[in-house]
Amino acid sequence: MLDKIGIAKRIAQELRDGWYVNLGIGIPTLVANYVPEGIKVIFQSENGILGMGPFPYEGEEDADYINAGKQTVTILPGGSIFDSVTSFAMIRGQHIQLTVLGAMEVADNGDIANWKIPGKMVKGMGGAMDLVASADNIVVAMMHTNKRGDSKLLKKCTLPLTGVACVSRVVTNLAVMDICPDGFKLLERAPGVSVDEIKAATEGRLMVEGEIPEIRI
Amino acid sequence: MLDKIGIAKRIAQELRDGWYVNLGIGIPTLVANYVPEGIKVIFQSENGILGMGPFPYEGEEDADYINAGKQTVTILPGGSIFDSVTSFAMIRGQHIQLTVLGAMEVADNGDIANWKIPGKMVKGMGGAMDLVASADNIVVAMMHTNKRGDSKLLKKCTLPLTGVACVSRVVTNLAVMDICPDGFKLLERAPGVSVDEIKAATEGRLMVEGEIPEIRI
Amino acid sequence: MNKLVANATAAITGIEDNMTLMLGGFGLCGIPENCITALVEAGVTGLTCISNNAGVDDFGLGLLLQKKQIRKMVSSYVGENDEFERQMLTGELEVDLIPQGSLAARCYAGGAGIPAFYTPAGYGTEVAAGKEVREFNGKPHILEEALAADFAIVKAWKGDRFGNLIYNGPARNFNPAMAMAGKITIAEVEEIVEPGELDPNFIHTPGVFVQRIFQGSNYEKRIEQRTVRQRES
Amino acid sequence: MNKLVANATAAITGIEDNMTLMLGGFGLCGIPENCITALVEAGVTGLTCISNNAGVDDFGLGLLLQKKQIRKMVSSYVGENDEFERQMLTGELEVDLIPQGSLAARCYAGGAGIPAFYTPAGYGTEVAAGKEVREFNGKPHILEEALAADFAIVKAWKGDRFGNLIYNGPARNFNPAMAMAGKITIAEVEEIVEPGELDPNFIHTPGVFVQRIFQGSNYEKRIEQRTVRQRES
Repeated sequence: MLDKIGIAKRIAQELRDGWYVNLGIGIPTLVANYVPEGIKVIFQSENGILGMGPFPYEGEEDADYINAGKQTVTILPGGSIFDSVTSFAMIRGQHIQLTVLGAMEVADNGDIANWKIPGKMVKGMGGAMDLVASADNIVVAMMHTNKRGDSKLLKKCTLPLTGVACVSRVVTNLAVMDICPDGFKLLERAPGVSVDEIKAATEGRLMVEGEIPEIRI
Repeated sequence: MLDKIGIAKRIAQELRDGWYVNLGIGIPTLVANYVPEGIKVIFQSENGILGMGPFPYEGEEDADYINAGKQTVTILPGGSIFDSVTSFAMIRGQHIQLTVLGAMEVADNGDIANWKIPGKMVKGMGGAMDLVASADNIVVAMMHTNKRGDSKLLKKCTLPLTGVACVSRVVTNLAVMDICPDGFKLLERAPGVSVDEIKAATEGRLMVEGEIPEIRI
Repeated sequence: MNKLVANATAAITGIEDNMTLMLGGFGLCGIPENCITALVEAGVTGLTCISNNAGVDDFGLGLLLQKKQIRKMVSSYVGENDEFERQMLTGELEVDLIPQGSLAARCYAGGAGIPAFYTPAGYGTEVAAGKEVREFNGKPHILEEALAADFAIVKAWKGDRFGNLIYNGPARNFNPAMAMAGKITIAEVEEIVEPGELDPNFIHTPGVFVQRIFQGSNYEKRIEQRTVRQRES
Repeated sequence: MNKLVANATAAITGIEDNMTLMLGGFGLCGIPENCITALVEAGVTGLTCISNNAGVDDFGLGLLLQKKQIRKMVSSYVGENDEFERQMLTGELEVDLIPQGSLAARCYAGGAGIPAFYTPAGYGTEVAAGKEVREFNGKPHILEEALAADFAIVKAWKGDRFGNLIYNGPARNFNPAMAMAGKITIAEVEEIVEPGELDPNFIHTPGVFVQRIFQGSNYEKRIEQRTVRQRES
């Protein structure tokens, strides 16, 4: 079974040299810490940054330099700043090669729900709907089940949708799966996790073909 | 009767302090030479300039600094440069208070034709269609008749239109007229020109009410 | 041509009850602090505020919420604010949530004379309710309309009396688009400079979009999430 | 991450017959001189060129017209070019004339993932033929669709190997919008600088939009209308 850092490390293996990448809040943010050696990726923050760098050194925080999670950040050499319109032009125009975000639910057709729970305070979708509606390559980082053990990988989302048929790949604490016409296709299983355990934790259609290798991180 | 410079001088009287103004090619360009004392206007050039200044001194021409007429120009202090998208956002978004342009024909409902003569080489509309479709305040500078003496102020344009019901005011060698629901409304006549002469030179509906003063320039 | 006014109080002249305002900023970054304070003092109510976020309880738009001056918020994300939550749950406050990119593009469209455009964002979600759906290149899009505001209030780094503005870092965010969209646009800046001091080639908001400008004071520039790293020693 | 290529010949690799290109520039100002020369040398034909203008007889896109490499021009204004006129009148050359603001906005839309938008420009004229008309705020608008290109070729002042660009003066014009819209965007610049030399806060085209960049040479930068004033002495 993977922990959050394990999920982030596995997703970091998706990165390719030269890619522009948007990381959502939560587990996705951790992916930036595990960029493989020899690869250079540029992180976009949708409030208007390309080339987002690490947090500033203590005492060097600048209130004008925050990321989409409102954390103080730095800009790397070769980075650039732009306004919100241009930022979402990049996103909508499919200039970002990889988008990583969290989810409350993913359906086996690629639908995603990650912004609203009926009856609870709704904080808003932020940039998530723009990201999922446009990105070519969306990897979701999430726990396979909720605290009660119910599957979050469903036949059909029960929560209000963020986007329709848009997710490419899901990386959970139990498995790596692609979204295919026939549902979730199991690609890898977390260390120590059996295919049967993954089947039991997946409510949506799950395709298992041949030997399923363990995730290596 | 006014000459081209007279037309430009009369149109310059339309300027108000603080206005942003777009001047077309030809007579309109001359308006910049006759800005009234004590008034400051900012000239926009749709290729991406606010605060367009005079021509450069000889030897200081810069190929990167041209106006929409492709003439070498300068930028005044407080001016700014922007791209074509932003330039037409200004125009379409009605941030420009006055647009002055030439015309081949104007109809008494405010239609304008100034870009195409069937059978002749068509050079294109450039920015004229954007300007006339959006500007609140369009003043046309033109000759009242063509070389054969035919009126260019018509009931209906005969040439392909540039824009529909958009002209506010027309200043010709003979007269100043507003476009009103009932047609051209005569406001002023050129020095030495009689109302009858203006009537004879105007094919479109012309409203004449009361005494018509002479243009003072 | 002098758009310079003395201060925030002078700048907000004409903002009346029940008007629609756009306010720049992302979280607490790049918000017009001085004008928000002046609006609290002026006591205008029934405002519709178009702003990506709604501040926190005791800063930013939260100050207007505390005084119940806001009737409706148009935003993409409104967390981090207990008073906001309370007013929303009691129905005192109306909230229109819009995807962030659509919010930015709709403000820009309002300023750019584009009354409506198609975007894929929100298709198939409740955001699309009541909106036209049309396919382009085999992909469904929804029609979004431009947003308009009686006043837009933006915060910039430097500006001149012609209204030219530059912003610092990601404090730029929604400010340039909103500056374009206000019937009247007010800019508060950290520093007023002489015309010509800003390089014409590197101006973020050309002065044509700005009607009033003033040098603000006492900027708190509060940080929501102070994240730092330790120096390797 | 290195988008730097050796020269124009390397940069235009993959441009084939019958492709659609966007080329930045207004008149002869801000045009990608080096790439145009390389396209002449490469001899590709059947091109559709989206460019505000079509150059003059012996410079700019006129060089491609002379060699009959262009099948179709998509422009707002195409005067100042006898060979152009000749090919158009004989029907060798197809011409699609678009209002300048719509041309710019359609390129931008192509880069920004906006498949279509409404604009008042061209309503009631032949430009509106076959296009949907819809009223917004009591005013008729026409629906214009985004433009796309296999390659966009832009000319900038300075750039770095990440593809970040700045332009000089009004030589900016159509270049930023077209840079966004190319499936592959090639930037030729007068000077390549190191990443970090361009201030991140004042970059006109962020590198994400650019796939190839090189330092051009022997810029002629021809002036179409040399207008000057005399010094008062």
